[in-house]
Parts: sequence; C-alpha cells; structure tokens
Amino acid sequence: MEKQDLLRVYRSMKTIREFEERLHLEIQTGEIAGFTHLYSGQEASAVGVCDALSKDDYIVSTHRGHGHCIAKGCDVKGMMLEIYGRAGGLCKGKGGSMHIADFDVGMMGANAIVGGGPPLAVGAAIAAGIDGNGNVAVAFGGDGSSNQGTVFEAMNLAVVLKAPALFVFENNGYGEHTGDEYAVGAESIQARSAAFGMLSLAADGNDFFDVYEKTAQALEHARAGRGPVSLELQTQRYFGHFEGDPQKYRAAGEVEKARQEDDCLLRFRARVTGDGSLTEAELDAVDAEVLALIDEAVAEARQAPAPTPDDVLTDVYVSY
Amino acid sequence: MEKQDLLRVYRSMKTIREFEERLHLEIQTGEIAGFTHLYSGQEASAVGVCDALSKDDYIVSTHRGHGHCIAKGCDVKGMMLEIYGRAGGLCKGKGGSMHIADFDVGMMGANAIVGGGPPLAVGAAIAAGIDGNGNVAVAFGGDGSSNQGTVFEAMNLAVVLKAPALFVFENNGYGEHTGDEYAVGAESIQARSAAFGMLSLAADGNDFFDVYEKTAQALEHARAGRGPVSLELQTQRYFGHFEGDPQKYRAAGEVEKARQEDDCLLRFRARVTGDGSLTEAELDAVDAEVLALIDEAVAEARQAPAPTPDDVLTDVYVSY
Amino acid sequence: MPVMNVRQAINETLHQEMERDENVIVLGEDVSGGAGTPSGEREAIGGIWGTTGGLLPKFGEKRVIDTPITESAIIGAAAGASLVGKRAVAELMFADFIGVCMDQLFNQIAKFRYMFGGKAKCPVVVRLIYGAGMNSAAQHSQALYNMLTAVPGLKVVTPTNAADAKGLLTTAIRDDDPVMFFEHKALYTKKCEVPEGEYLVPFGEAQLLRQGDDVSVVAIGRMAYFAEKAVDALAEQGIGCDLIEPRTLSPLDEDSIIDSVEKTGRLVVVDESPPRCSIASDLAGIVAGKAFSSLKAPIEMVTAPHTPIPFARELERAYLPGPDKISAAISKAAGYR
Amino acid sequence: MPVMNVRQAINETLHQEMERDENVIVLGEDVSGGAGTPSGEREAIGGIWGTTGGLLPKFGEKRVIDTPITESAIIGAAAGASLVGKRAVAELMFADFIGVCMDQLFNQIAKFRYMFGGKAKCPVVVRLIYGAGMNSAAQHSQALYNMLTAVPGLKVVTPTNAADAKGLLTTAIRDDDPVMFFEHKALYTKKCEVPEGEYLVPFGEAQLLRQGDDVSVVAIGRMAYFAEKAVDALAEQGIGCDLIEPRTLSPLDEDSIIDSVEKTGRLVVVDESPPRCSIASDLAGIVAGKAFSSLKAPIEMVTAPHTPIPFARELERAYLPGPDKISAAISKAAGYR
Ligand SMILES: Cc1ncc(C[n+]2csc(CCOP(=O)(O)OP(=O)(O)O)c2C)c(N)n1
Ligand SMILES: Cc1ncc(C[n+]2csc(CCOP(=O)(O)OP(=O)(O)O)c2C)c(N)n1
Ligand SMILES: [Mg+2]
Ligand SMILES: [Mg+2]
Repeated sequence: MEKQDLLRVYRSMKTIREFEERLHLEIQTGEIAGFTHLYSGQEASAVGVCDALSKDDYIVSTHRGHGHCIAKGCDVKGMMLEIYGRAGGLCKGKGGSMHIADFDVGMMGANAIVGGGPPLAVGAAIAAGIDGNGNVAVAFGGDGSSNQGTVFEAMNLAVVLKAPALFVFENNGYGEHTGDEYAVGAESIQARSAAFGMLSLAADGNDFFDVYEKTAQALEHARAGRGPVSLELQTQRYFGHFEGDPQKYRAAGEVEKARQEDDCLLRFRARVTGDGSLTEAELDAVDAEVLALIDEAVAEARQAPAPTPDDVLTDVYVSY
Repeated sequence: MEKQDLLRVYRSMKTIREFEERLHLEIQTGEIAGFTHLYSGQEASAVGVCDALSKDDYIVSTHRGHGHCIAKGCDVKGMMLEIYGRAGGLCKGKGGSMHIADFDVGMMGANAIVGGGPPLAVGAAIAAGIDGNGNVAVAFGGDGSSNQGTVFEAMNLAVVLKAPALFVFENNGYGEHTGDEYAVGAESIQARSAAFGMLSLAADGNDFFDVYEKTAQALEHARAGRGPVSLELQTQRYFGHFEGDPQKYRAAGEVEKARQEDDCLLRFRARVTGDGSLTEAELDAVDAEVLALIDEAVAEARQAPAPTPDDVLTDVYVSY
Repeated sequence: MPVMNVRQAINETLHQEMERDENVIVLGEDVSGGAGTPSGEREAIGGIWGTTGGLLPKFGEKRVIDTPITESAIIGAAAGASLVGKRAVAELMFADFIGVCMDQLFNQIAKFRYMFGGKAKCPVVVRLIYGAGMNSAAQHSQALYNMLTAVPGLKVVTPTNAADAKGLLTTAIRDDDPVMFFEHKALYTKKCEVPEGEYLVPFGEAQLLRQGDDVSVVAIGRMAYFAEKAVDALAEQGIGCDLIEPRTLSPLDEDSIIDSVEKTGRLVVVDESPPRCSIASDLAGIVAGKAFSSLKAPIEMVTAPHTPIPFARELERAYLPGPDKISAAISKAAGYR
Repeated sequence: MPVMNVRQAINETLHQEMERDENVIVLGEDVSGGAGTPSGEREAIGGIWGTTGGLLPKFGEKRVIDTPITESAIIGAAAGASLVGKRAVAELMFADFIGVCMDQLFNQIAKFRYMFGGKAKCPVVVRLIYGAGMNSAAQHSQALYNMLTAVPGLKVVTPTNAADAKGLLTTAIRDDDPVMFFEHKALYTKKCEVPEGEYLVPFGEAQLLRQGDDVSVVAIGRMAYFAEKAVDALAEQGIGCDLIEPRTLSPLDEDSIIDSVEKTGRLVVVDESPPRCSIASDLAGIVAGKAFSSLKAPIEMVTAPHTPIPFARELERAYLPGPDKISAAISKAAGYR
C-alpha cells in the first residue's frame, strides 16, 4: 500500500475509534436518546473490508453500524447530528443511531433487526449481477446474527443465483450477553458458511492487513462471477452490548488485555512504523486532525436545531 | 426382523401406497376438495423412520403428510373421512389433507407451511429432554424445505440445546417444479446439516431396511443425549407435486422407470421373499387386506355426513 | 377491446412492463419452474397461478428469477434490488406466507424511506395470492390485507377484475413506493374487456359498481361480486344501494365512501377477513368519525367469523360472507328507524 | 399489600408459577444470559428488561432456556413443547420482532386447535415488550397488538399496572389457549400495591379507571395514563368521563364499553398505534354497530399518525398521542351538538 493509502486507512480507523469513545462519554450526559451500540475495538474489520471496496459497491449494516458507516464514507458530522436526533442529521433525525444510511456512498442502511440486512444485500448483488457492472454487495453481521434464519436464507439464495455478495461475520464473541461458543452450534461460522456451498474465508479481525487481503480475495472471486463469499472475522468489542450493559459475561481483565495487547490501531501503528512506511509523527498528526473533527462534530450537533413536529408526517411515501 | 415385524412394515407401506393411488383416482371424480399432495413412491421413508420409533415419540409432518400419518399409526378411515371433509374425520373436517393430526399416536400434525414444522419438533424434543423420558421428536421435510430459514434455525437451536430431535429430509428431487440441484446450493443436504454441528446421515429412501437402520442409529444417538441428528433420504414421488401438475420438469420415462426398477414395495418384496423371510402368498394376503380396507374407507367416507355450519364456530379456543 | 381474464391481464401487464422498462424484474418460487430438473424444460410452469408464463423465454434468467423456498430472502432480495435501481415484482404464491417474511415487509420495506429521512426509495411490488373459496384450509386461504394496510409506508391494492388488474398493476410497477398487490385466487378466471396497450388506473380511486340512494355498501375484493348479487336482488325489491369497491385500501378513497354515506345515511361493509382489526372495522371507524352526522342506522359489518378458515366445503361456505348475509345486513340497515 | 413495579410483579409471577407447576418453562434470548461466555457467571443479565432474573439459579437450565437469536425457532419450540404438555413462556425482547416469527404466531400457534378439530391445546404464553417513548425508533417501538388481535385463536393481553401484570400473567400461564402478553417498556417502573400469593385477574374484564357521565374514553396500554391526566383535568372543568382500560383486547369486554356509551352517548378511543386497522378503529366499529342508537357525537379516535415511529425526542413526542390531544378529542366529543 502507498503511504497515502495507509494514512487514509489509519484516519478511517481512528475516526471510528474517537467517534465511539466520545459517544461513550457523551451518552453519559443524557443528551443522546435511544439505543446506541458502539463499535470500538472492531475498527480493523469495518475498514479492512470497506477500504477494499469501491464507492459503487454496497454495504448493508447492523445495529452496531457507526464503524461501517464511517468506513464506507458517510459524513461524520451528518452521522453525529443524526445520533443527536437533529434535523440536519443524515436521516433528518428520523432514524437515529440504528438507522443511518447514505445511498450516495453505497451505504444501504444500518438495521435494528438482527438478520434484517443480508437478504437486502443479496438483492443489491442480484441487481449488480443483472447490470454486469462488477459491483459487490456486502452484508455485515455479528456472530449472534449468524444463527438467524434470514441470514441462512440469504446465503443459500446467493449461492443459488451466484450473486456477487460478501457475507462478513464479525465475531466479537458475544451476541448481547451470550457467547458465540454457546449460540453457534457449528464448529465455526466459517465452516458452516462453507457448507452452504460458497468460498468461505476467515481473518484476524484486529489486523487490518489480514482483513483487507481476505476481502480483496473475496471480491476478486465475486466480481469474476464465481458466486458469493463468506468471511469470518475474529474481533472484540470494548464497550458493553449497549450503553449501560453490566457486562457480567466478561472475563476479568478481558477488555483491558485486548486494549493493550490486541488493539487494531496499536497493531497498525506498530506495523507501519516498524517497516518504515509511516512515522509516529505522521500518525500523531492524523490523531490530532481526527480529534478536532470529532470535537467539532459534537459541538455542532449539540447546538444544531431539532426537527419540528411537522417533520413527523413527511418521508413516509414518495407520493400518497 | 421377525416375521410379524416384516408383515407389519409391509402392511404399512402397502396401505400408504393404496391410500394414495386410490386418492389419485378419487380426486378425479371431483368429490375431494382442496389441495392434495400424494406420497406414492416415498413409502419406505415414512415407514422406515416411523417403524423405528415408539408410539411415544413424536413426528411433525408436511403438506405431503398422508404417508407419515399412516406410518405413525393414524386411523386410516379417520384420515379418509378427513380428506373427504367429513364430520367424523380425524380433525372433524376442519383441517383436511394438509392438517391431519393425531396426538394419541404422537402425530403432531401435517403442516401446510413449508418449514413450519421443524421448530415445533424441536419444542417437543426439548420437552422430552426436560422430562428425561427418552422420547425423540422427528421433523419430516423435503429437499425444498431444507432451504427455509425456519428449518436452519430449528437445526441450530436443537444443536445448541442438544435436543433429541431428528431432522428427516426426504429428497424426492423436486420442490414443486424446481430441482434440488438448483434450489439447494450446498453440495448436499446431508453435508450442510453436518456443518450445523450434528450427526448427519444419509440413506437410500427407497430401501426400507437402510432407512430403518439409519433411523435406529440416529435414535440411539439422540436418546443417549448426544444431540440431534439429520438424515437425508433419496427418494422419488410418483405423482405430480399436487394433483393436476403438468410435470414438465420430469425426464421422459422417469416415473415409469422408478416404478419398475426402484419401487420400495417391489424391492422389499424381492428381499423378503428372496431370503425366505416371507412368501409371496403371505404378502399377497396383505395386499388383499389393504385393498379391502381402502375400499371400505372410501365407501364410508363417501357416505359419511358432512359437518354442519355451526361447527365453523367451535374449536377456536379451549375457552373464550 | 379484447376480453380476457384476470390471470391473462396480469400476465400481459408483466410482459408489457418488462418490455417497457428493463429495470423491471420478476422473482419468486416457480415463476418459471424447471430449474435444475432433468427434463431440460426451462419453463416448466410459469407460476403456479399461470401469471408469469412466457416471461423467462422472453426476458431471460437474469430478469426472471426462480428461487428456492425462501420467502424472507425473496422479499429481502426484491427490496434490496429495488433500493439500488430495480423495480422488483416478487410473487408470494399464497398471501398466507407473509408469516415467514413479515419482517421484510413491515420492518424493512415499509420503513426505509422514513428511517432514512426520505433518501431511499424502494419501488417493489409484492404480488400476494389470497382468499378463500378453494377449500385450501386455514393456512392457504386468508385475506390478510388488513395486516398490511395497518402498516404505514406500504400501499395495498385489491383488484377485482381484469381491467383493474392491468391498470392497477401497471400503476404499482411504476409507483415509487412499495405496493402490496393482492390477487384473489377465486377471481383469476373472471373475464371482462381490458384496454389495449398502456393502461393505468390511479391509486386511491374507488369504483362505484351500483348506484342507489338507500344504503351505501362497501365491499372488498371478491366480496364485491357477492355484494353485487345482493344489491341487484334488493334493487328489485325497491332498495337502492351505492356499491363501492375501493380498489386500493391504502391509499383509501375516503371521500367516495363518505360522500355516499352522506347521501344514504346507512353503511354496510363487507370483508372476507375475520372481524377484529379488519378493513371492515377500519372503514366503520372512519365513517363513525367523519360522517357521523349523516348516519341514520348502525353500521353493519359483514365479515367472516372470528375463527380460522375451515377445510370442508360445507364449512367454508358457512364461513364466508355470501350474498344472503350481505342481503340481510343491507335490509337491516335500510329498515332501521 | 406490598408495593412493587411492573417489572418486579412479572418477575415474581414467573417465580411463583414455575414453583407451582413444574411444566412451566421459560425461554428466550438472554433470559438468563452468560451461556458460553468466559466469565463463568451463568446469570449474566436475567433478561434485558430484568423480568426473568433469578429463575435460572432456582429452576435450572432445563427449564430456563437461553437461546441463540432465532425467534422463529424460539416461538416454534415454545409451541411444540406446549403441544406436548409444557406451558412455555417465551420472551420476545421487542414486540417488533414478531416479523421474524410471525408464521409461528399466526399460522401455527393460533390455528392448531381449530385445524386439528379441537384435539390440540397449545398453552403457550408469548411475552412481547412493546411501545414507544424511549426513542428506540421505527423497529424497536411499535405497538403491534392490533395485528395479533386480528388473529382468531390468539388471546391478547395488555396490562398497565403491577397488580394486573401479576394477575393477568398468572391467568395467562394457566390458560389453555395461546396468550400474547404485551408489556409496555415505558410502564415497567410504574408502581402500585400488588396482592401477595396467588392472584388471578380474569380475561375479558375491563377496568373502569374514572367514572363520569359525559364521555366514554377507552384507552389502551400506556395511553390509559395519558388519558387519566386528560380526564382528571377535564373533570375540573366539569366534563365527566368514564375511563375504561380493556386489560385484554382478545377476548374483549365489549359490554363494559357499550354500557358506558349507552350512558354517555360519546366515545373517544385512544391507541398508541397508527390508525388503520387499529384497536381504535376496531372499537369504533364495534360501537358504531352495537351502540349506534345511543351515540350523540362522532366517535373520536386519538392515535399515532399513519407513519413509522421517528427517532428524535421532539419527533417521537409529536408522534405519540399525549394528554393534550386526548383532552382536545374529549372536549370535541363532549361539545358536539
Ligand atoms: C430479530 C432480532 N432479535 C433480537 C434483537 C436484539 N438484539 C440486538 S443486537 C443483538 C445481539 C447481536 O449479536 P451479534 O450479531 O453478535 O452482533 P454484536 O452485537 O455482537 O455486534 C440482539 C439479540 C434484534 N435487534 N433483532
Ligand atoms: C412457506 C411456504 N412456501 C411455499 C409453499 C408452497 N409449497 C408447498 S409444497 C412446496 C414444495 C415443497 O418441496 P419439498 O420440501 O421438497 O417437499 P415435497 O413437495 O417434494 O414433498 C411449496 C413450494 C408453502 N406451502 N409454504
Ligand atoms: Mg457479536
Ligand atoms: Mg421435494
């Protein structure tokens, strides 16, 4: 990767991290309403996948969608406004954290229904297949989602139609308060996907480079018309399932250890400085830039106007 | 197997065959209403599985349920009355061909929703597991049903809970007018089930003995608390998907060939007479008995009284 | 004008619209049939209702897509394709199957535009084949349009004749919102004259099947035919009815119904569904709110009973609202003082 | 009598009924939590709403079953177990998730008894946590009881206070029919006195929260609280209302509503759902048919608008029927001449 590419990747991961760490604090002020599921810890997954995509490829996301949105190129301030429920938010304050979408950058929406997204991704992939434009549609999902019937159906349909879809399973070890060891009856998500008849890969979800390379391999396969691909990523989430989660399912010291020893940003930094691709100073400069952006985004969101009651009634239909 | 066992098995298979062949004719008179999906050709599957079960084990069936009902011990005349929509039918004429049930013999109902049954079987299996009574619940399904999300969910849940459930996939090559080669993206249903983390077997669905033995193996596994089992049976249906199906998806001569070369009744007969277990005369006597029973059942059903309009309003709730 | 039945009208419309707009695609179980079968016959059925025949040979496998039995994925895929530029027409072989794909219908398709602040459009059409009358029992006979009419974001259409089937389906396919298109299985063979070429019937415009001053009768789907019989028989006895068939349940032509009730003062609603939270009660509620001052008699609802749908001929006949029950309700409304 | 909130009342009831009848089982996502996790803490949460806490330690893993995210299998398994002798209490963490298991609810559970000619019974309870008010947006806030009230074969219960939560849940668990038990997430912390020990509230008996002669107000779920505010304020202005909270939507205590309307001649129905095919229109339809002669004013429906549920605080507040809108509707009904 070129230097500018590495900087872009780092900026993207760092933006997600700071966005989420900051939200974690801001939520405690009570200013942000509703459910918020933070992505901290999983940045290499979103960015590893999305950086390998083109702008015209599609992604479909989940309840834990901020990372996917930022990685695919959604406007960070527009997202922050949305999460604050402001009129100027990406969805005019109607969607909130769990429903951010931006079709201009191929982001087809976060989805608060576990398993709701993969069938949609297959549809976008079918459309790409008809148009023969080489686009791929990615369905993000978690370990927990991998047991939902809609996800299995989507995988089988994609195989049957050889649709250029990529099923990314971010395995962070938990679906809410339950372990994947329990909820996934299969030996692994990867093995189960393989048995559906598709190319099935796995990567270290905390290693940007591994995720990126496996995604590139998957995309080559899918773009060549050889059918869908599954990709299981082992990763970790730093915060609770939702904000306020007592997290009694964690091992003692689990998160601290992950943050110290297996953090995707630290690993990225070590590698690119270690091999001389980037300097600490260059990365620090990105950090500063990102922090400033997030500060600005929060400041603007706080002061931005709320939607007006009349807005309730619009955007239900194109015409009615 | 003892002689009396072999005779019972043959009688059961033959009863299904004659029941269905006769229905095929009777339907053409216009006397029978609604959708009817005939089981002819698949008898060794239903009987091979059900003969290995005890009366206390449960089965859950499909739209193509007559064979399963007879094999599990439903009253043949009660079934015929039901299919004719008579007040004395097993379900008082309210269910019809697609909804025959008889809880007294562990038959938890045919089901007109493809994939509707397997979750129910898992529930019965969970109940058996709680009571520790060693009972097993069998979910019958077709190749087509194997792609339905509810079926995948049922399999995973059974694995997670180690529920004593048996998923029987009768692969007759078609889901309505579509081939399993197309609709099942996986290498095989068996392989896909295996990847869910359960013991996964296959048998020649036209060979009673093979089905019976594999079922026995599955039951031993499930009764021992080692979790669910999947069993794929290769078989064939002799009639259309529903009565009236133009069957343009068939190869020329396909059914004739199956009837001559791979018929489960002929194969059973050849084997048991070949090894001297039973004589042709003994089997012929069963044939005559069965034909007489079906004649009687049809005659009685034709003359039996219809339900009365007031019956529409009963049996909705236990109390309301 | 050529005479054709509803089945043919729908088939013709699909052909016309697929020809006109290459973004129109069709998907569902056995919409062609024959995939992966030994006969080599690629169109083995053309839809079990015969409505999608000839599409695959003409438009090819990319645009006419046979699927496994996988309704959640069918509806989801139709939605996903329509979010990125296609106009997918998905078939649910029986409307009763909404149970296995309901999330895609009411949490996804219906809500995209709103949740995403107006930025998405999802011009999907779901064709749902519905209704009793063929002894298909509890899981293959239901009229479930009430459940989808309840859902903001969806449009719901219930054509009753071949011309409307064509005109409304054309409108549905060209509409930028998701449309639930209910086809009554017992009406497929109903024939009438159908305009040639391009023909659109707008949403939200009821049709007036009969005119009269004594009672307003609103009947949905197949019930319109039963109501016609009742109304015609009563006309001979001197009771005149407006007979209104809404054509689309969402949007609803409230004005036509209210105007009629303002004239007659009496309302009978006829609906094939059970009574609770039905279209019948929906219309009754609207009129009891908006045309109360004109009402001269209790609103009569003629519906199926609060029971599942029975199998046997005699039972299903007793279950369904028929001309007799409708007639009795109209007489009661007309006679109320 | 001890004072407790709805959450505690439900928890206590589950404990009591599981103790009383060993056939009662509980299943759902994270009803215990902690399965397969590194902490070794087996009860990591006790239900995300805190209603199933303490059950696993007391009754063990066989009867308190954590499941994967697999709603169709959860409801199906609950049904299957209940068909063979258990009384399963399944939790749907959010009622909005009926979309992914709707078939099991309306085609399976609801219809077994009828399809099988009265031979099956399926005493399953599905607990559905519902309602807006927590800015959970379009897919986590819906009041979908209308969709299930429409289904013959199901019973539908909507408790509004801790005592009823206990009494109705006890009745639900002992009932031999399938019961859809709707718990409003914004009412969990509402406190009141709750009878100790065994306590049953029968189905089909509404409660009269306020008495008055001018207007009948029927309010569902959380709307009863908003209606109370409106009614109390209007009482000071001399407008007296009967305030009826049905407690169960199916069976419905029609008599109480009709009796009240026969007294007041005016009806306001308040419902958190959008208007079409809602409980509001259902009740309006029933009254417009059965108490017409007593009606002196148009029936007023106060509902959410025909839109999905928005996220932002300001929008959700505008979306929900509140005391002001209810008050305006009552005044309108009372003032109609
Ligand atoms: C159909 C459905 N069931 C349950 C939920 C509640 N829920 C939200 S997130 C979640 C866990 C998802 O786990 P996983 O897929 O591993 O994603 P993660 O939260 O770990 O990112 C659950 C159960 C839901 N939103 N939708
Ligand atoms: C949910 C649902 N989708 C579609 C159907 C229509 N249908 C009934 S049987 C059938 C084919 C089933 O195929 P398979 O499982 O192989 O069983 P077979 O008919 O071969 O016995 C289909 C599509 C249905 N009844 N339910
Ligand atoms: Mg997870
Ligand atoms: Mg088959």
